[in-house]
Amino acid sequence: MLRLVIQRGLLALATLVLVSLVIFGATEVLPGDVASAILGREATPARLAALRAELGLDQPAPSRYFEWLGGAVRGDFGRSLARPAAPVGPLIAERMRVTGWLALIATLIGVPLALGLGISAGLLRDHPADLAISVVALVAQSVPEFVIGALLILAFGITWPILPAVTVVSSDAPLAALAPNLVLPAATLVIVMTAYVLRMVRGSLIDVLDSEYIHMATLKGLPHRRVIAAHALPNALLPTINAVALTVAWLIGGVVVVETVFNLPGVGRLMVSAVEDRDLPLVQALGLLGAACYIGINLLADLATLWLSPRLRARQR
Amino acid sequence: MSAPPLLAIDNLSIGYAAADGMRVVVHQVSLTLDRGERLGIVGESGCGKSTLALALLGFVRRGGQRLGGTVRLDGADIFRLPPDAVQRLRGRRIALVPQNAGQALSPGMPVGDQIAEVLQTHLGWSRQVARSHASHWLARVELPDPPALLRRFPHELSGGQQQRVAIAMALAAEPALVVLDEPTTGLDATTQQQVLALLGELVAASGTALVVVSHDLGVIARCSDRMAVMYAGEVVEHGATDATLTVPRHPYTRGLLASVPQLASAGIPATLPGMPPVPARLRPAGCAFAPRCAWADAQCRTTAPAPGGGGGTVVRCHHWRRAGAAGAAVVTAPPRPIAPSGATPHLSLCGVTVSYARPGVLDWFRAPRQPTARPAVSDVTLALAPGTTLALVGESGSGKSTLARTIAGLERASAGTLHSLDDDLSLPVHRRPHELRRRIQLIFQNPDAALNPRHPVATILARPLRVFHRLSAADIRRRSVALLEQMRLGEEYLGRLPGQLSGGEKQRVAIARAFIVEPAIVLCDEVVSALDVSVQAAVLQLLIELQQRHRVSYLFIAHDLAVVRAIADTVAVLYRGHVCELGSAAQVFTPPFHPYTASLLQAARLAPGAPGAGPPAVDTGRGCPFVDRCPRRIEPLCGQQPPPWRTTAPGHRIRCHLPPEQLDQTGMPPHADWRST
Amino acid sequence: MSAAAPRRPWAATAWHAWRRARRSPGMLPGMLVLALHLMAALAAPLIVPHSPTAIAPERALAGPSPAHPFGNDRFGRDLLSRVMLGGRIAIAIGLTGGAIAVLLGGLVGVLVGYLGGLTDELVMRLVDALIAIPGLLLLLVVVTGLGNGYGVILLAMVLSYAPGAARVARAAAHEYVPRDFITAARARGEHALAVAGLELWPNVVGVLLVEFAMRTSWIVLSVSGLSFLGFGVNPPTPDWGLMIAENRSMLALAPWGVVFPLAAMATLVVALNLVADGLAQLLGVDRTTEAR
Amino acid sequence: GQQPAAETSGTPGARGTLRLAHTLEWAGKEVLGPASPARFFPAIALLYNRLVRVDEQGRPAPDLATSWEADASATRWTFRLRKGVSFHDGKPFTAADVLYTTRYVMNPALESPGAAVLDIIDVEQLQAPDDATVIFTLKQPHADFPLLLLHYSMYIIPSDSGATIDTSGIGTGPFKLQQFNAEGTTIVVANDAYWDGAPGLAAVEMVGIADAEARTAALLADQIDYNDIAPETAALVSQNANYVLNALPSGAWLVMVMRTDQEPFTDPRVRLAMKLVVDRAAMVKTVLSGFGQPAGDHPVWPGDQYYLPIERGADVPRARQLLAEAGHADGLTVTLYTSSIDSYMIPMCVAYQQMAAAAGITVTLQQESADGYWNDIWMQVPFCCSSWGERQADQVLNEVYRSGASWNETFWQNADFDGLLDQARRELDFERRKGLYQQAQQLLADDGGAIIPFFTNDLSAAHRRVKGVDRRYFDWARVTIEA
Ligand SMILES: Nc1ncnc2c1ncn2[C@@H]1O[C@H](COP(=O)(O)OP(=O)(O)OP(=O)(O)O)[C@@H](O)[C@H]1O
Ligand SMILES: Nc1ncnc2c1ncn2[C@@H]1O[C@H](COP(=O)(O)OP(=O)(O)OP(=O)(O)O)[C@@H](O)[C@H]1O
Ligand SMILES: [Mg+2]
Ligand SMILES: [Mg+2]
Repeated sequence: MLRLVIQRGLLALATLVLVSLVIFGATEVLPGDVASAILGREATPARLAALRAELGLDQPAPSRYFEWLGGAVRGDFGRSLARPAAPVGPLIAERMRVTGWLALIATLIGVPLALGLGISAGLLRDHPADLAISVVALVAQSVPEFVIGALLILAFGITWPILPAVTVVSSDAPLAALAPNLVLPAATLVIVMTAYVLRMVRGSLIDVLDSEYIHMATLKGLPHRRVIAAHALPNALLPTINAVALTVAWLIGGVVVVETVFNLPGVGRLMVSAVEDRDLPLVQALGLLGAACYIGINLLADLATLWLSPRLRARQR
Repeated sequence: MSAPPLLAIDNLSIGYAAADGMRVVVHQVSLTLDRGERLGIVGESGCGKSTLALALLGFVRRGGQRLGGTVRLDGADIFRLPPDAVQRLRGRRIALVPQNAGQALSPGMPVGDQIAEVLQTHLGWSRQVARSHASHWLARVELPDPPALLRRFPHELSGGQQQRVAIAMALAAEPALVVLDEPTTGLDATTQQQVLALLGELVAASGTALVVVSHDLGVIARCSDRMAVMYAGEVVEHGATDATLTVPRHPYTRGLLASVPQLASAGIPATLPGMPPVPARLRPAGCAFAPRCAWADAQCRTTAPAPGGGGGTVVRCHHWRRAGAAGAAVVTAPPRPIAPSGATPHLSLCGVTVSYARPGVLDWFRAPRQPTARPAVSDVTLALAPGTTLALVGESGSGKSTLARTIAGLERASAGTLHSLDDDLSLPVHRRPHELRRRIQLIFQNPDAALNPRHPVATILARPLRVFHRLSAADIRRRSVALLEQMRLGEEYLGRLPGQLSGGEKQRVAIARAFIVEPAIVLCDEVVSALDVSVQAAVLQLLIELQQRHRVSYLFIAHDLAVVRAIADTVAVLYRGHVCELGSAAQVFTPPFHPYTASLLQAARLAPGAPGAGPPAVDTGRGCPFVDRCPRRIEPLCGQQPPPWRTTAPGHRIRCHLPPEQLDQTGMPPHADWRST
Repeated sequence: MSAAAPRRPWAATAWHAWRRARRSPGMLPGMLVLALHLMAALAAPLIVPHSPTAIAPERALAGPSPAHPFGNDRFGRDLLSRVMLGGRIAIAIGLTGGAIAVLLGGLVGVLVGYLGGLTDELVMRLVDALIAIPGLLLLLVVVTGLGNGYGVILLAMVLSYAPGAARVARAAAHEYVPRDFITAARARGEHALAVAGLELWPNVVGVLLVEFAMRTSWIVLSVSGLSFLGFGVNPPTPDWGLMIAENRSMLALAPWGVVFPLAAMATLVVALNLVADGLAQLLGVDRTTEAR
Repeated sequence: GQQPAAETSGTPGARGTLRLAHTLEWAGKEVLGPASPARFFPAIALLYNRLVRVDEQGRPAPDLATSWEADASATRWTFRLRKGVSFHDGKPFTAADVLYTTRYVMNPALESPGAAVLDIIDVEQLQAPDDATVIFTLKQPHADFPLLLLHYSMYIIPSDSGATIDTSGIGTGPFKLQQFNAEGTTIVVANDAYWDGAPGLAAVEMVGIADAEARTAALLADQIDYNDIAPETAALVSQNANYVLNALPSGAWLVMVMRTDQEPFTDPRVRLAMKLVVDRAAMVKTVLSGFGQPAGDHPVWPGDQYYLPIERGADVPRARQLLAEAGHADGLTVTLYTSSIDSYMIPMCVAYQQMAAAAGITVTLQQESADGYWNDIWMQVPFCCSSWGERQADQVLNEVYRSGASWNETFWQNADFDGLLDQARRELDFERRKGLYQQAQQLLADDGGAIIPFFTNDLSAAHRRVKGVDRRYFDWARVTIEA
């Protein structure tokens, strides 16, 4: 198992280095540049050139890559170009706090909910309750987040105002002040995420219930509850660990829309403005952070799956 | 009023839902079983054996339904009992050993717990007690080191070990009746033999009743007092095992018996024409076997026969009386091709050694494989004369396939030379001349895996023609049709996908693909192992015909000695990559035997006392490879020095430290093997 | 074989598929809705009752009426006509983007799945890297960098979804690579491209078909998300995502501006999901290992 | 979801806290320096004063200056300053601060948008004869010089505060800074020592909300009290008895810019035809939901003292005729570049596209991303959109339409027009000056390259509790909110 952990860790690291290369390359070939984005209506060629030199944009790309990577390793992601004087690291860290809480709450609610509903639906296969759960999940999966968000605002922020409609506190507000603002965004994410994971769990459980070892467990005379709890669920939930991981990774990288709708000062919104401003250090750091989260969570999920599944451990690849 | 029989099946019918309605898979089956009795159920694949076996536990697979009839266990109708009551019976009164133990064990739970939970559930024992009892049962099924094994997961066991765990699980709560569905299929002969021996002992000791389901007549012969022959969901013959095997009454039983190859005699067994019907919504008006039956007449095609017969035998046939008059089943023995002696060999191997590649840097990132230190094939020297068949026999993992793959250029020999006439076969396949690739063709064991499931037969046959002959579409079609005809398949098969063919048909298409480019050497890797006996006989016959017609040479790989006996001119016995005996078929199957050959033969005859197939011990690299399992080993000589080749007769060589006269001299039993119990 | 089975292989396959399709409950409705959407998208320019862009100040924000069953937006434009036309771009980008992503990813996945070794390792690392980069960041970078033409959106979609398809295709290919029909092809000395293309491809096509349906539905949603963030389709082009985004502010005043395009989009996505589920069941595709 | 109440320095309970949203146009990069391009707009008026303020007629009125006069040539202007005024940090306000502010704004390194406007001031000649007097000497005569001092960059900051003002926000205004967080919440509290009397609010909180829908939602959910609002959502507010909608005419305008130096707009007949297709009333109704005023293709707004009303209805036959004369009898195809940079821009283009079609003009819309728009599109392509904030007549005509002006987006060169502007600046008689400016407006409307369909309204919604925000140029010090 230790060797496995090291193996997977090294692979993840290699992927991350490749990610950094891709991100740097992609932002490099991006047309338009930060200098003109900063100067806006007031740009003149001379000022553009001066600003470019000041920002170090006139250096050759490889040397900038290594400089950047070296900094990133040390946790120094440089300074934001569009917000002069703001170091990228703390900028992201502050926003990450909000997004982190949001993702955490959404995960803590969404995953058990998805598991519960998915298991119920799978056990009640073809029963009206299963049909209802599946249809609702399918529809929830098909409605864009911004519509779900807008409906939640209309319902619980305006028509029946029990929760803040949008966030009017800063990203550095104490958690107690931040918490009520996270409810509706988290609900939006929970709806989208539950729909996805639930369908996964249901499908997986149905597959497992049809397997020979479940038949065998029944034919051994075990009570139904034990067949489900000891034989069906552990095997059915195993493949969904990855689905959950993917969803959580998506939560961290892809909450842009939800953050915009709810005016939540998280990394997603930072990402949009970073891209719009051509704020390369910020874009690169955010890309790397997102990728690291994704790779990290996947790594954990992988290891968890391997740890839980003796069969996969022996048979992986 | 006497006590009800342990098990009484009455007029049971089961069907599966299909798009167009119910397909009847078990049809009006009635059987009874008393305490301590052993019933065998035999039949071709798909005839409803497993469905019936599961029904005995009151279970029907998803999509299935009991259409009528009852199953009574101790007089109680198991299909009418409340679910709780059924669950109390299952595992306690009646237990199942499933067809595929590997898939029937929960992958995420240590096997010890899986056995223990039966005891906890049914006997209310504590986990601790149940586990120690489980350990005791693991020991009783002769698994090594039970306490360690308890904590292992199913995937960490070999197929034979899994099967034993399943048996231990079924027997643990000491049920009155155990249903075994194909308990030995998928195990190699040696392991199969051990499992059956074990079962016999356990049952004899505890007086448990058995229902054994198998397609293998040998197994049924060994494990049952009474047997039922199933065809298309019906029990067509039912009687005492001995009597039925000696004097089969139903034409189907006769056909089945005739198609089993015999170790005792060379020659191709007779074949049953046609194939079993696909379960249909409507059962045929007449006898289900009529289309394949030589005796069928108008009555057979219109009226379903009622159960008849006498003397403890029940037969569903209008003509069962004729069977008695016709005597024993006939085994036809077509003339063997005469092996030309002295011709230049088509294929000659000299000192061939094959090792699987050592792990590279990247392999560190992959899961650890089995240790690859030992060469898969060591120092093999063989020759294949034109137009003859050289058989390679040996248990699983002995390197048979590796050798075939090396000849085909898919693996590289690390030492030795391989030649086909003037061509050097040490080149990997992509560097070989076109013509050479054409001359050597492969046929594989599993016809399902050998044919691309998404290609119709026409494409499967056309591809090699395109690669090797560059023919026009019309020519390709003409050749394909011509060859299909030789395979006794019609032109209409060109459009079919493999999924629309039966196992035998698939294998014929695979054979056609090899023959369509007119090869000189055909490497047949277990080509009949996956087939039902009746189909197997037909394919063997076809191979012989093709050999005579095209004058090709076969390298024929098999682990079934009876099949080898039927087809081979020369036999090489392989153990762990080493050839240990080599000679003509007649020589190898008559004494003297190499100790390993002897053990193989014993296992094939299901005779007790064959040496165990334990996990291979550490290979010292020196000495005889068979030393750790050899009953006749000479300490310390065998473990230290490689044995010499000894010639016992012209062309017959044995590699052993024992002189030929000290080797096993026991001859073959004179008659059919399944009667040897 | 039952005598009823038609002789030609494709007909036989289609016949079997059809019979099994009827066993998957969502498949038929899904196909039906999908077909309706496709037909509407194709025929809409010919059959829309009004011009989708003609403005009529007097009907601004008018509710549904017999002449305008879906009501009007703030410019008084006919929403029925706009909804009918509004799927064309999403569907076109979804289908072409899905097809290109799945074909490209599929081919790469199958090829490296067959070749294995170092090539496989390197290509799959790159694929993993692409998957790891937040999808929206990738979209935003491409769209802001190259402007928001349809070609660029298409490119962004292919970039985001092809790597996942490659992973799925590779996993599917791995299932077939050890089989003997591949060995047979190798023994014939066939070129790697021929093995991948002729022998493996037909077997993974089923899996990729399911992927195609799924990915098309994701692309439809992604395009609407881009429109919401202002990076998507240009006004006044009718487009569901854009319409929802435009009319979202009037949700409480004129809900029809959101409800109808939303319903149209959701039915399309649901239909694609149902078809994907149905196909998966039909073709025996294991969905639990699906990579995003 | 209520905000923690800000600390107030006055009598608690009597005065309330006003919460408002700001649009985060600079995405969090806002600064408090009033002369900076990225100024934090909503806080500026709360923190600082100018020398002059606008009265309700749009004329200059005393603020930090109490009176002013020009010499006969209108080149030397003397301003008398208010006495007894202090900055938030307690430092007294003097003429030195005015000189500092002026030099600060004019410093090219700061890149203040005010520099170009105030370029008329001769910085070398700035004088402060005493602590309460400032003399501006102009490079050329300007009869309306005090209007130039209304420019938003001319909020007075303390001497030598250039390096710190971006974050300190120290001014003389009615509120002083308590907390600055552009993306989050910025809080200003009452300056009870304000020279014009203690303000009516204890504090103002400004929350950054970038998304317009989110701002409206925040207002309706009672998370903020006062906010700008989009025309199409105005009905939401007017339906709701808790809110008051304030639709106040303003001088902000949108324009479709034809480059007069590029085909096909070199021909004045084409330019006029392009203007004549616009149904301005319909534009106001659809694009602005009725909240605006039709314009006549010049940028001087109806509230301006020099405004020339030009009624210009849609005249499609005339437009067709003009096009035919110009050689475009078979119709004309043009590409109009636009962007979501201003929320009215795309709707305006959509409407224009439809109207132009009636005259055989095919307008292809090309939406460009907002960020590169001012660099890559504006003043580059022949036909694009632009938007401008309210400016008084002299400023806008000189800044945008004079030959060679750096923001001359239409590249229009008209010597007569330039002459009229120079003459007007020299003219001290109001009526004659007005006549000259109006002549210039007529010339621009008939010959220039700007299609200006409307002026927008300042559209805001406030909770019923808020008082004092229902007028143009309302005084923040007099705004109150019921507790
Ligand atoms: N769940 C099911 N749904 C529909 N048909 C089924 C199902 N299970 C089995 N069948 C069909 O019923 C028939 C009998 O199946 P069964 O497994 O009982 O055969 P068997 O005699 O045990 O064969 P084998 O030797 O291959 O195990 C076969 O034709 C099979 O295809
Ligand atoms: N690709 C491989 N890599 C490493 N070792 C292998 C590989 N294939 C086979 N082996 C090992 O080589 C030995 C011989 O295998 P081979 O497949 O030739 O045996 P076999 O006699 O054909 O067995 P079976 O009857 O099971 O087909 C076995 O120990 C096997 O584990
Ligand atoms: Mg079976
Ligand atoms: Mg083999």
